[in-house]
Amino acid sequence: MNFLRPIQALNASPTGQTSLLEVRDLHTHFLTDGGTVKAVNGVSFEIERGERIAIVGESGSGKSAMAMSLLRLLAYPGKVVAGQINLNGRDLNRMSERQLNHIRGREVGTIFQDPMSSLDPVMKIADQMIPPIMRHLDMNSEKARAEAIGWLDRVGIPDAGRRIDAYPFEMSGGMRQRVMIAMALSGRPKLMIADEPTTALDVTIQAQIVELLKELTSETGAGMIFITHDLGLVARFAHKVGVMYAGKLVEFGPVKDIFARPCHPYTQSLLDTIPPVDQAERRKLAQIPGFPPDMKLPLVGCAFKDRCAAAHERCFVEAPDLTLRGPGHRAACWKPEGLGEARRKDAELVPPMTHSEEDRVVVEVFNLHKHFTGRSVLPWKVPPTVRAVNGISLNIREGETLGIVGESGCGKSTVARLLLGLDPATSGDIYVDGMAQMVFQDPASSFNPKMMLADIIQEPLVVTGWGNRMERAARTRELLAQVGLDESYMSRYPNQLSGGQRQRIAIARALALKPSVVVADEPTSALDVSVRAQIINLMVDLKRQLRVSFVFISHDLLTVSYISDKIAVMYLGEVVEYGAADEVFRNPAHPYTQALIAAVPVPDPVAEEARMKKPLSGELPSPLDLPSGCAFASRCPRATDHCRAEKPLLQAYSKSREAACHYAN
Amino acid sequence: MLTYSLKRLAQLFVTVLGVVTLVFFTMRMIPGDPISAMAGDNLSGAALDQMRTQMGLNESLLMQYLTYLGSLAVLDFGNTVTTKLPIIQLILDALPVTVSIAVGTIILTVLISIPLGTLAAYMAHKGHKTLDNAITGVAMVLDLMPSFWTSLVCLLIFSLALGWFPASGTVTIDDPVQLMRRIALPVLVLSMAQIATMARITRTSVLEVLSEDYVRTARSMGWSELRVLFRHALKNAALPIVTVVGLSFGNLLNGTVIVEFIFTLPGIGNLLVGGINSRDYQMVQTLILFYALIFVIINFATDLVYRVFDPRVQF
Amino acid sequence: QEKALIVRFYDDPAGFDPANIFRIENENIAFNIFSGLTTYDGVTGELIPDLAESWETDDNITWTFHLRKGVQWQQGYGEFTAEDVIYSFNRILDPATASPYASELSGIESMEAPDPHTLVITLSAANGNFLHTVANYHQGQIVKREAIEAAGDQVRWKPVGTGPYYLESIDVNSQIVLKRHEDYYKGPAPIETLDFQIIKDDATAAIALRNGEIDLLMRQGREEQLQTLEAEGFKMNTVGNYAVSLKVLNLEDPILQDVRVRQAIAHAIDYPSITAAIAPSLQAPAYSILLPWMDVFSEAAPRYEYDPEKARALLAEAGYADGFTLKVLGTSAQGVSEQQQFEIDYLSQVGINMELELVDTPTYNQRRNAGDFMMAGRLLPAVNPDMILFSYLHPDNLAPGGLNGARYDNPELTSTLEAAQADADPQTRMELYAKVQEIAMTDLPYIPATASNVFWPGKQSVTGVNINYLAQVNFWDVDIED
Amino acid sequence: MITLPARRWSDLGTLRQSGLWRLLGNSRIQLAIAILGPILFLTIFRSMLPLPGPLQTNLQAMTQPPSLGHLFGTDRMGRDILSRTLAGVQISMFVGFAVALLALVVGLVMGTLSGFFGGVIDRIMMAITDIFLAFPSLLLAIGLVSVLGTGMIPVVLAISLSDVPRFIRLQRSMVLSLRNRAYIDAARTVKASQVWLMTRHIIPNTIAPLLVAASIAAANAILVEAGLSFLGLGIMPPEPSLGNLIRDGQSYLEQAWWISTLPGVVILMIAIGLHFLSDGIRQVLDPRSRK
Ligand SMILES: Nc1ncnc2c1ncn2[C@@H]1O[C@H](COP(=O)(O)OP(=O)(O)OP(=O)(O)O)[C@@H](O)[C@H]1O
Ligand SMILES: Nc1ncnc2c1ncn2[C@@H]1O[C@H](COP(=O)(O)OP(=O)(O)OP(=O)(O)O)[C@@H](O)[C@H]1O
Ligand SMILES: [Mg+2]
Ligand SMILES: [Mg+2]
Repeated sequence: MNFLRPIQALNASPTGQTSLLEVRDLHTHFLTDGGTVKAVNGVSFEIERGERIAIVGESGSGKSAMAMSLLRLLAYPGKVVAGQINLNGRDLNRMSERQLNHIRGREVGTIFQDPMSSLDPVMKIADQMIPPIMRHLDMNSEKARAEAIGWLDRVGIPDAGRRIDAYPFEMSGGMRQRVMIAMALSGRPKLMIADEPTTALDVTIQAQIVELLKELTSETGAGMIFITHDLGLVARFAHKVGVMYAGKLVEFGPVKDIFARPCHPYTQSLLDTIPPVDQAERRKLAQIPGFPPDMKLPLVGCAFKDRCAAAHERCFVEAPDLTLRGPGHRAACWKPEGLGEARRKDAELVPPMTHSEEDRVVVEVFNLHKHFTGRSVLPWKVPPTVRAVNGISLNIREGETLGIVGESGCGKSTVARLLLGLDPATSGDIYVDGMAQMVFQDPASSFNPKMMLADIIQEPLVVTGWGNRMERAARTRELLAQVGLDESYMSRYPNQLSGGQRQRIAIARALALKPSVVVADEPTSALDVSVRAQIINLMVDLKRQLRVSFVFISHDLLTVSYISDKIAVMYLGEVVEYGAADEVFRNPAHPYTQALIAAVPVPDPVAEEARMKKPLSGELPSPLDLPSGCAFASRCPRATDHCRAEKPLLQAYSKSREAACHYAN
Repeated sequence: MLTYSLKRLAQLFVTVLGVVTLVFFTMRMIPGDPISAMAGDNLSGAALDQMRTQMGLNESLLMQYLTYLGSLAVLDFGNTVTTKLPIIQLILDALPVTVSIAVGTIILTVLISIPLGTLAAYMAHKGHKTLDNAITGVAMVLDLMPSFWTSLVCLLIFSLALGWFPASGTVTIDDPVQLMRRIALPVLVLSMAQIATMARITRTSVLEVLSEDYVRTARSMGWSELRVLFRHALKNAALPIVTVVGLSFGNLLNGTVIVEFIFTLPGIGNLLVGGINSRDYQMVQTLILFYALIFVIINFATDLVYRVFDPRVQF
Repeated sequence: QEKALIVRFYDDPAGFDPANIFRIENENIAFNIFSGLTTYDGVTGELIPDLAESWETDDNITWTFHLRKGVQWQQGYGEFTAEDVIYSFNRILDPATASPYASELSGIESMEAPDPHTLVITLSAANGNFLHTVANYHQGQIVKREAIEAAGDQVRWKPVGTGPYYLESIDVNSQIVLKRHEDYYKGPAPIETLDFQIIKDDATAAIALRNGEIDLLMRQGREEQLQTLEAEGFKMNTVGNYAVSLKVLNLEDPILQDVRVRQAIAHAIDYPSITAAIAPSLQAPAYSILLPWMDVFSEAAPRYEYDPEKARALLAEAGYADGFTLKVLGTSAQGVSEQQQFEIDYLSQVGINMELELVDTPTYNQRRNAGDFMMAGRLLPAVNPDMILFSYLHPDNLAPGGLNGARYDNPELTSTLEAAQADADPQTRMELYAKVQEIAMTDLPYIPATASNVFWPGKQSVTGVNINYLAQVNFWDVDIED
Repeated sequence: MITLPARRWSDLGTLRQSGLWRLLGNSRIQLAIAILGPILFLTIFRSMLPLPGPLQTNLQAMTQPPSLGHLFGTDRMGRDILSRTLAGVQISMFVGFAVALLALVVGLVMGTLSGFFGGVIDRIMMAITDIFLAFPSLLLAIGLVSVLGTGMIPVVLAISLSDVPRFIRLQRSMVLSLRNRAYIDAARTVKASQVWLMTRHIIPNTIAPLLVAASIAAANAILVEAGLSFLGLGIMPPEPSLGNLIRDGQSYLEQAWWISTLPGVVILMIAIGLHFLSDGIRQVLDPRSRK
């Protein structure tokens, strides 16, 4: 079998034509006080010119470490200890810092994850962009400035000639990421390295950025390494995929091949953790049990063995190498099929919950407003007012899950806080039958780090004087069991838990007082894909078992539509579409919903290719001065003067749906 | 900007009034008054009492306070008790000396501690702990020596043994060379105590900045370490440093008291100690008023500088 | 080549108006600017003529002074006359001047100037020590009416006198410059300029001297610095026994009322050993309320040598065999001084528990003046023995009005003292004074502890630094040799 | 994502993970203990050492350089400097700790109230701290010492008076940033009382940085006391504080260096020890240093 040749032989291709970048057996270590973290542990791959490679993998699997190793941008105590990094035939790893500085920015451009912190906050864009251009392209400052403006223009910064003299803080996150891209491209690099360039952005902006990157790299013919954990993005964007696990590439190959025929059990599980699109019945999401190995400890055998359903004796003694599984498709697993039959084994069907009109309404919200008014020292100045929530009405029945989606800043969290009574409403009514409890986005800050988990879970009980010590302890054990944690966790502290475990504890705490509704504000956004699936499964189970109602807030439309019975789409403090989840997702009525859904990448390269990509242009207007007409008019492809003049009200669109658009029908 | 200034002005007013009131009543709570302080061994009680009545120290406290506020309102700061000289004149004469010590100290401190702190931070960032520890260690030892002790040691070394600087001699701002020679040692002594703090702050803030994403961005654009350190890191780290410089300027006015005494410098610390010892109410009140004003103004200036350095802060 | 002398001045100047002058360092400046009718010889300490060439009195009541002719005021204020003396004394006596020294001159009944160079002063009572009162010190310093009036409320900074130096400029924070008075009646002083530099810290001052930055230290109060300076060959100009530091015992205290207790205390403490241990240069033991160099000093007065046995016996006699607690008022400025520690040690050996009450200096002054203490201390620098005896022992001066902090009132002593002051016959006078001292040292309202020595270390080239018993130097005598 | 070493220690877990254990495991804190431990030990048990009393004078052994008989030498009154230094350590440490404690407690209470409730209380508190901060601390100290007389208590009060406003500010700023944490919101959803929020959620999370500040304040107080001693306002002789020992010996620097230098070295060691302590606490509590 020709394609089972070992990879080394493959790399030394006799054609003589070298790849753009060829990484061979890269090892990167972090020499910490507690031991050596082998973050990258023998990674080899190559990129051809104009090729886009996506690297996916769990958090901590060494993606960033690998990418940063390429240009030796690792912070102390990180160190590239071995390997070759041949860029156009020259080994970057053997270059001096000074030589490397001629490569950085000129031959290889880099884009980082967080646009908010990746630009120097006290320097104008011009001062950050122009000097590198002058240096790399040997231009005088005037030409460099023109060049910089040109790039800013290219990445879609309106009024680039003026904006170049702005400070980063004067721009939104999306704009800053565009600036980053412009900066990275301005040296006309042959290779781009992008470490999660869109993770911190809204879906709509994310879609814009991805399209932009795609367009610009194919235009300049640059190769690209693109790190992400969003498989949807991979499907939309990449030519090839590398899957990393515990510092190694476990699977590498053309994107369609990998999505269609994943060979490594990890890749297979990963793909199965994603809520399926367009499936009539809901199945439980796949879960990857356990934790990745501690990369400080020596590893015997396959790194994935402990979490692999198909692991056998050989996996425990010998680590598999990458072997060819198809043209350009390699995987590192002893089993040719990976999980094979074991795959999808536990993907049991989730029986749909029955809802009826007789179900008790537990939450009713009517014409809710929340305005944040600033303070003005000068009495004659009108204080600025943010209308965060601007007249919304909702209701939730017992056992029902309401999903709220919308771009950042549209007021989702504010609604949640109002529901919980954490902030007083400016006007409007909130009626909650029983008690509302909350699960927060950031598992790290939702717990008092000084409290033991038992105390955290019990806190609501203690505060409300529920039961005696024994009863409370019993209830705590019960709750831990409900969220699938062991009793031994009771005496731990929050920092001793993983993100997923923490979120379970948060759910346990929220359930302690048997609330009628649990409000979960982005409960999974901070979690890894595999862990996210666990939490979603848990919530689905709980709502069935306990018949609690959930309010599920997220900007991840796939997840929301998977878990919710009803969806409310918010835009600038208002609900623009409201109705049954399946219906809204499959057949969005409001142009904004349509745009949101179009922006969501689906983890299926074939489907992605077929999808119409018309990313929403522009950004959210300032909530400080809302337009008088339809708030969405400024970004709506179908907006008319009528829209701009008159505000559409939320009206029945179908039996189970309402939409706020003049042209919804 | 207008709003901001108005707010600061109101704040300044409240603070200064509070300080003035506090000092007024503290001074009068302290046992002894100007007359009893003046009394040496050879003055009898009767003679002193006569003087006391003459000076009107027997009016009610409230009356004295109101009178004082009244005179403040017309910017009349009065004369000293013992020497009957206009207080404002004395302060204005002494102020340049103290201010030059303070400014000199700040300059020396900044010149030494910022490169030192930056170097330490860079070393720490690169994992070279030994040099980092050595720098912080030396700075700390300097910091922890009482200034009256180091003052004398400096005098013995630089003045007596080496003869570089005089231990005495008149000081005026009219003669800058003499001024420099006279304040060199005090500035050195005071800087010792400041350098450690400032270097530590610099180290911490530079270190923090060095692990910021934008530093990595700059490096990814091909800039050398040095340029990254000075163009990006230091500029961003400047914010906390500026704040500390401002604060320490305020504290320095305090610190000059001891060195002014030992190095016989006619600054306001000297006036303050003299004023307190002679229970010269008017003198102490006025001095404290000045201290408070300087302090508040420096805070204000620090704030302004901060805003200049950081475009993100809006007025 | 002009001669200039740089002298250390050790505190902030407080002004030089004779009517309102305080503290020795200021008095020293005034001493060189002004003159009195008499003055003190720097070497012998004797009273010698100054503006008065001679004087006569028969009864110590009427004093006739023959004034020196041709004495010129500084800064062109013309010639000195008797009218100036009358003006000066009246100014002190004028309540509007509020001079604390008014009482010194209150004995003056009348003053007349038959001619510009003769002055007749009549006292209300005989005063054998009147020449001290009119000496070049405080109230005795003669000022010029025109200069005083021109100065307005800045008299203290615009002194005009007839002395060897005049004030050229002053910066109250750092420097006082005196220039010699070219028309001084004894002829111009050898040194043109006296530049007083304020250096407060003793250690710094010593370094400045060793560095050659200054020529003469007005005072050096630290034993260890004196030793260093002496070892390095500086001239240790000094005057011994310039003032006695006394323990003031409050006689209204039920315990201290008993003379045996007071004597026991005196016997219990070994001041010679203490001074030898802690400040052999700066201090000497004192045995009397007056100092040996004073003309009226009596050797016959009782002395209290160190004798713990006797102290214990006296205490037992007084009924305090088990001792008692002696509360001592002190200033907190220096904490418990080394001397006080020794005192505590010595007293504890005879069973007296000395308890220190430390308060800050102004409070200390206030309480001490009010007589609000059991035992306190006082140091009264004076050349005039009457100044000491009257202040401490006369009932007119009882605290809080006066310095008689012991509240001592012995009619026998009072009458003897008054007689001594009034008596014109030197022989009887001396006997009366001896009796006063004997009574005082027997009753022991004040226990002499130590006498202070004053040092003005300077360069060897600076000569003529003669410190008088007021701890002052007449700079007319001072010269710089090459 | 995170492997949990604690799993193996589950029964020992609480102890292992308790603050104390982590503190003791920190190298800086071990260093601090290594420096401060012996000094404190000698100080506490100094009465058992063969040393003359700190106040015991000896006119036969005046101003002697360090020797076997007097390890730190003697002063002008023949007192043993080692003995005095140890007694001084006791007094200075007391001053240091008392100042730190006072600043800590007052700062904690006032800062918490101010930061948590905000509004008028906060504004008044901020105005007051502003005033105290604008007041030269030396004058505050001099004033207080003058009112209350010299001695331990006035010195402690005088020094802490300028530390307290700083602590209030520090605590307030931390409370402000904690006030909006999600776990506070979580407690508020079950109507937890204000007292509960402050005592269970806010204070436990601010105490650590305050402790760091307190150990710096303690070291600083020892030095400020020395400065006050120099001006005659600190702990009064013959009671030895490290400050007045240095002051006393300072003028003999040329003749008898040991009188001030050796106590000075001890101050330095204490201050360095406290510095390591604060650094250690900081390190242990820094979330970034945690596993
Ligand atoms: N500065 C550091 N010191 C010690 N270990 C580090 C450091 N930075 C990263 N590591 C370790 O190196 C490993 C790889 O980290 P890396 O940041 O490359 O992961 P990643 O795949 O990019 O994860 P994420 O998706 O969270 O960005 C992890 O185990 C991490 O704990
Ligand atoms: N306390 C507040 N004071 C002033 N404005 C606020 C406050 N809280 C929220 N806002 C504003 O209200 C608007 C809605 O904020 P909210 O946090 O509800 O958005 P969100 O939809 O949850 O966004 P995200 O997806 O980023 O969490 C935003 O413009 C925000 O700036
Ligand atoms: Mg990463
Ligand atoms: Mg939100």
